[in-house]
Amino acid sequence: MESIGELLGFHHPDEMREFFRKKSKKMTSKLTDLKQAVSLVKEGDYISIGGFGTVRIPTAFINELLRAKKKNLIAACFTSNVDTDLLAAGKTFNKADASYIISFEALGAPKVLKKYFESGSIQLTEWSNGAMGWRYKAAAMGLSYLPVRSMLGTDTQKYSAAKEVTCPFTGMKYLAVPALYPDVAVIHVHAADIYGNSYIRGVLVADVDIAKASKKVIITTEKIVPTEFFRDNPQNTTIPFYQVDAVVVTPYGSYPCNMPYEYFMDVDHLREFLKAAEDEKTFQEYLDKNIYNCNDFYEYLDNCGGIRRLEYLKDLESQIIIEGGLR
Amino acid sequence: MESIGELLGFHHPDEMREFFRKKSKKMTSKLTDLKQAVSLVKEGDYISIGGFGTVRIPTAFINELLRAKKKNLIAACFTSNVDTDLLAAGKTFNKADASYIISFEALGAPKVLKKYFESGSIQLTEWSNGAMGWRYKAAAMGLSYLPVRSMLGTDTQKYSAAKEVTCPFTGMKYLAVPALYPDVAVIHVHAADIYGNSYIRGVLVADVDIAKASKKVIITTEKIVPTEFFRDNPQNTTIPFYQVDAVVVTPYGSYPCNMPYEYFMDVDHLREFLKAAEDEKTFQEYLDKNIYNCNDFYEYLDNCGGIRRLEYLKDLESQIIIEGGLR
Amino acid sequence: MNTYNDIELMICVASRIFEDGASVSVGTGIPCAAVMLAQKLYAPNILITFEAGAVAPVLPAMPISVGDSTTMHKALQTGSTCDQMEMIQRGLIDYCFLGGAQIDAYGNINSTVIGDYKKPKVRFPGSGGANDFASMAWRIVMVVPHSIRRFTNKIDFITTPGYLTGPGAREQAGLPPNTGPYKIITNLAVMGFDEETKRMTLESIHPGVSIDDIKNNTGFELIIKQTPKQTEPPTQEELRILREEVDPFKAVIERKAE
Amino acid sequence: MNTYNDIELMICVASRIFEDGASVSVGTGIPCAAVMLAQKLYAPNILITFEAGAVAPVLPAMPISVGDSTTMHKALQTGSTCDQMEMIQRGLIDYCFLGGAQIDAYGNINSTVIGDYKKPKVRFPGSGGANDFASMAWRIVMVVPHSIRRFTNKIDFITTPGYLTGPGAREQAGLPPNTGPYKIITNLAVMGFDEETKRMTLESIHPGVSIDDIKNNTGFELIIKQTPKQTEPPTQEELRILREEVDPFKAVIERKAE
Repeated sequence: MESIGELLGFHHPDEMREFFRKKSKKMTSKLTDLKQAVSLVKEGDYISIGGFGTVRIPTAFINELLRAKKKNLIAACFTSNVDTDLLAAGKTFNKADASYIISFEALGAPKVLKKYFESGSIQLTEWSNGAMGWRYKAAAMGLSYLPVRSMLGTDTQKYSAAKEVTCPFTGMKYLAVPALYPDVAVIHVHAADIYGNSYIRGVLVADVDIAKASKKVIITTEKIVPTEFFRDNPQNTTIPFYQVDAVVVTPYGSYPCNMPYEYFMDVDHLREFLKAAEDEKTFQEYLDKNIYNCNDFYEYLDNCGGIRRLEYLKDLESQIIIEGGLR
Repeated sequence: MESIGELLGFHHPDEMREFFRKKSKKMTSKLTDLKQAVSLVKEGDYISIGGFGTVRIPTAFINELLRAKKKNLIAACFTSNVDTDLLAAGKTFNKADASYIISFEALGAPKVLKKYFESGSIQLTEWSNGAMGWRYKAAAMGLSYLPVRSMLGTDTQKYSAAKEVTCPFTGMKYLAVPALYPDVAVIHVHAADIYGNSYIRGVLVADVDIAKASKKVIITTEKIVPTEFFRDNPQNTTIPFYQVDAVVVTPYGSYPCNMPYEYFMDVDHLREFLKAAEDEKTFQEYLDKNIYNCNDFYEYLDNCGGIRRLEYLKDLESQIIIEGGLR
Repeated sequence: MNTYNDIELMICVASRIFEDGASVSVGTGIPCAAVMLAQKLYAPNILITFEAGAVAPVLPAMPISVGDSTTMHKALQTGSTCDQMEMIQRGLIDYCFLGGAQIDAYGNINSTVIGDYKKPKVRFPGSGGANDFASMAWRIVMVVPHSIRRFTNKIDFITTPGYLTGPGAREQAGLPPNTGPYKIITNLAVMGFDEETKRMTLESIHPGVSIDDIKNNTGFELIIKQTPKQTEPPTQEELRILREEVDPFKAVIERKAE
Repeated sequence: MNTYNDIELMICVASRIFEDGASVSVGTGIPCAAVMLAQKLYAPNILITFEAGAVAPVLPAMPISVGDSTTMHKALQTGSTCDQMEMIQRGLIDYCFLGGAQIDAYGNINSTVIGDYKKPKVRFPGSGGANDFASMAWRIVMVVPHSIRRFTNKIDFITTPGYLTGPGAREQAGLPPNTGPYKIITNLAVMGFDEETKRMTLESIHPGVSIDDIKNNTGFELIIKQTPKQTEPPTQEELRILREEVDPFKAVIERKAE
């Protein structure tokens, strides 16, 4: 089967080798603020967001990106709910690799954005979650493709940009998924040092590979820790400093999403988002109130109930992950 | 370039899928002793040993394997020093994949074993360390091969069993390294529970992939810990229970090698091994004294200075990894 | 006699298909409830995995996302999506659980678009992990409400492979052998697949449902080899554990089956 | 005038080639001593990696194995061999450091066998990580004693690629462009490679060594474009730090150069 989707985010490994050769491996401070970090995203860039669905999404960064009115990006819509939907709400991208879009999983789907995707104004290339994970992994390994056994025989294959290959040892047919080398990745983490060494607790999704694959890596972090946190236990280093370009401290930076071991998602607020997204007008009001008319992320947090609400979500998280049940 | 080495340890992924489908995923106790664990190794089996060089080698297991007079195995000689050399000393294998053999790195090489490898009585297929690591990784991913950019254009390629392939996206030439699915793997770990959940601290070498790739996995462990050690912090699970067939408690089970964070290698004893290996007679005496005439591993440890020596090696390890220098 | 709604019925029936020691890739909602119920009643050693990376958690509550903190509670691993997909590719996962907007007689699933791909009438989320699961897990189980709109002769987009065009088609496409759709559980019946033709067959009818009800809600010809069995209705114990222990907050069982 | 032995000379000269911020894959022995010396004197931001998995350690002593505990002291990562090899494959490693039993004019290295492969006169360890390093790192540095036995016109086995058969050969074999042998440091001289022919060239001669000494110890024709420079001898500071801080137990610097 020939695929007809546009190949996005692909580079020749030799071109990427030259890029990574020049990228500094010095351990220098990368501390900056959200505005500066957002300015690293350029017109036409392929952008990848870490996390999964409603979990560990760098919301603070994405809100700032919307305020900066970034346009014409190419997005990876991979296992994505809140990140994709916010990026779509800001009409920041017009092409995307899509493996999962629009829906907030068990909570429902924002109708306005569903309509936006149905309008044909975003050009999509289809993939499965596994294929997207493997595309990052191919890049992380320094390869141009990986052979996999998924997507074969389906329209998902047809509307992708994958190609069939044959195993030289067995004659088996494989699908070759092309490497995905994003221009910029944004990953929210539990802790980082000023050099970019970063710690993620809980599921990793594709973030280790995304950080290896991307030209620029922006880390938003719940807190800054000393480098000794990593040197005393190297297993804490989920992402090493030499891959990182910017470190931004964003406490509660994934709200209203779930930051595992820190705070649970704000289900009520996500439902408010979904309800607002039932029509264009209320959705625009939601966006104005929570993003465009806010000077920064703290204003949004205050809108949503401030410290009282955040402490409630922290308590909820304790109940789930420590006590193992809701009180 | 066509390669002329024999392809060892390869299976069709579909055959392995059927095998892994039938392997039990129940959380049942796998606790056993060295004799029982050694009996899992069958005539003609392809055997892989975890660790690296003189580091985290499951010596207690290998010594027992020698006492059991196992023969006609196929061995993975990958980044291997003490493990390969002990297996060779027992003449346990007659075919091997070789990426690094004989030498104890900075300490020298056992002459008798060098002669044994020069005699032509072991049939080798050549690889690089990277290629062997990727062969395990291919199997761990459920694939029959991985494309890589190493070994190309050399006699290492010629005497391997790799094949050249072309990237369907770029036209680049790659070397396809075939999956390596061992019949049995033996990995020494810092801690395990009775179900086989295992924790390795420090460098992982290829052990995570070896455990995924192998039909049977034997874990030897410094100690048993409760399952809560893993459930309270899933990042401690280096190897999960459903890959493991046997768990054997072998305190100091890597002596005279280095168990990171526990005890340093016994350089004097390794030098004694090298000195004994200068001729056949003294080497046979060394093997008789330390392996064949020992009833178990504790007798070997006693030969080497017992608890006093082990405490010295633990202190040495503290100096290196905690104090960061020798007193 | 017990009373129960369609969702409860589907969950209870689905919970019975797992042998003890089976491994399963789970999504949120009905699949998760069914697996939790199975673990408590029929398959205490069931190995639960989530595509965001969690393996073998002790689930304290129904997850909202397959990556949320509930999936990590007392888990034995919290790895990556590729780790999970490769576990499936290696052949370690017995069952996966899927939904979908359209299903055809070969068990092919559409969760991408209704209408033309480039300018669709309705856009759905797309594959997510479904295509991977259905390509590489041994057995595909679907749990979906039964309607003529959903059970259709020609689906608009094959997001996720069933038996594709019939016998041998999966193997020819390059998918691993001996895999494919296994059971479809709806609010009306349990369906399986015919060995020879790979088309959907009726296996058992839920209490109070007639064959005509099923035919009227199925847009293709369903193979009916003999008088189908009647589905064993939810037992009192299943319902009690489902309501009290699996979903005490009624997050799933009081949702409407769309 | 400072006195020093051949090993100290090679280490001091090798330590000078790294720019600050360079990344390097290191083996045990001389390479490690050179990199430790460089870090203390010339390149404080050098990024040190080991193929067993350790990245950026604060080395407390000379490692005996590239996987031993010294390589993990205050390291920032302790991962896998594939992690390290893929870091090199992605193009992140500037320098690798190799030895070898035989080297030819194109910098190809033999560390596998002398004589016939099937029944060799001498068997060496084989590639280890050397082939991977030399295939994919940007620059290959070799530090080896100089002898006519080692610097030979035709090596018995190409374990590890130099420029293979000359210009364009690496690219034709499929190796990444702009990679290859960079410097060879011996107890007699520093050699480089000619841009055009990819053959070994003489760059500088160590103090007290004549061109004839070098010719007599080299089994192929070395390109000598002009009167070669004299190597700057080890400085007092280099020797002091090497002896007192890098290798205080004389693990490397009092070994004989074989």
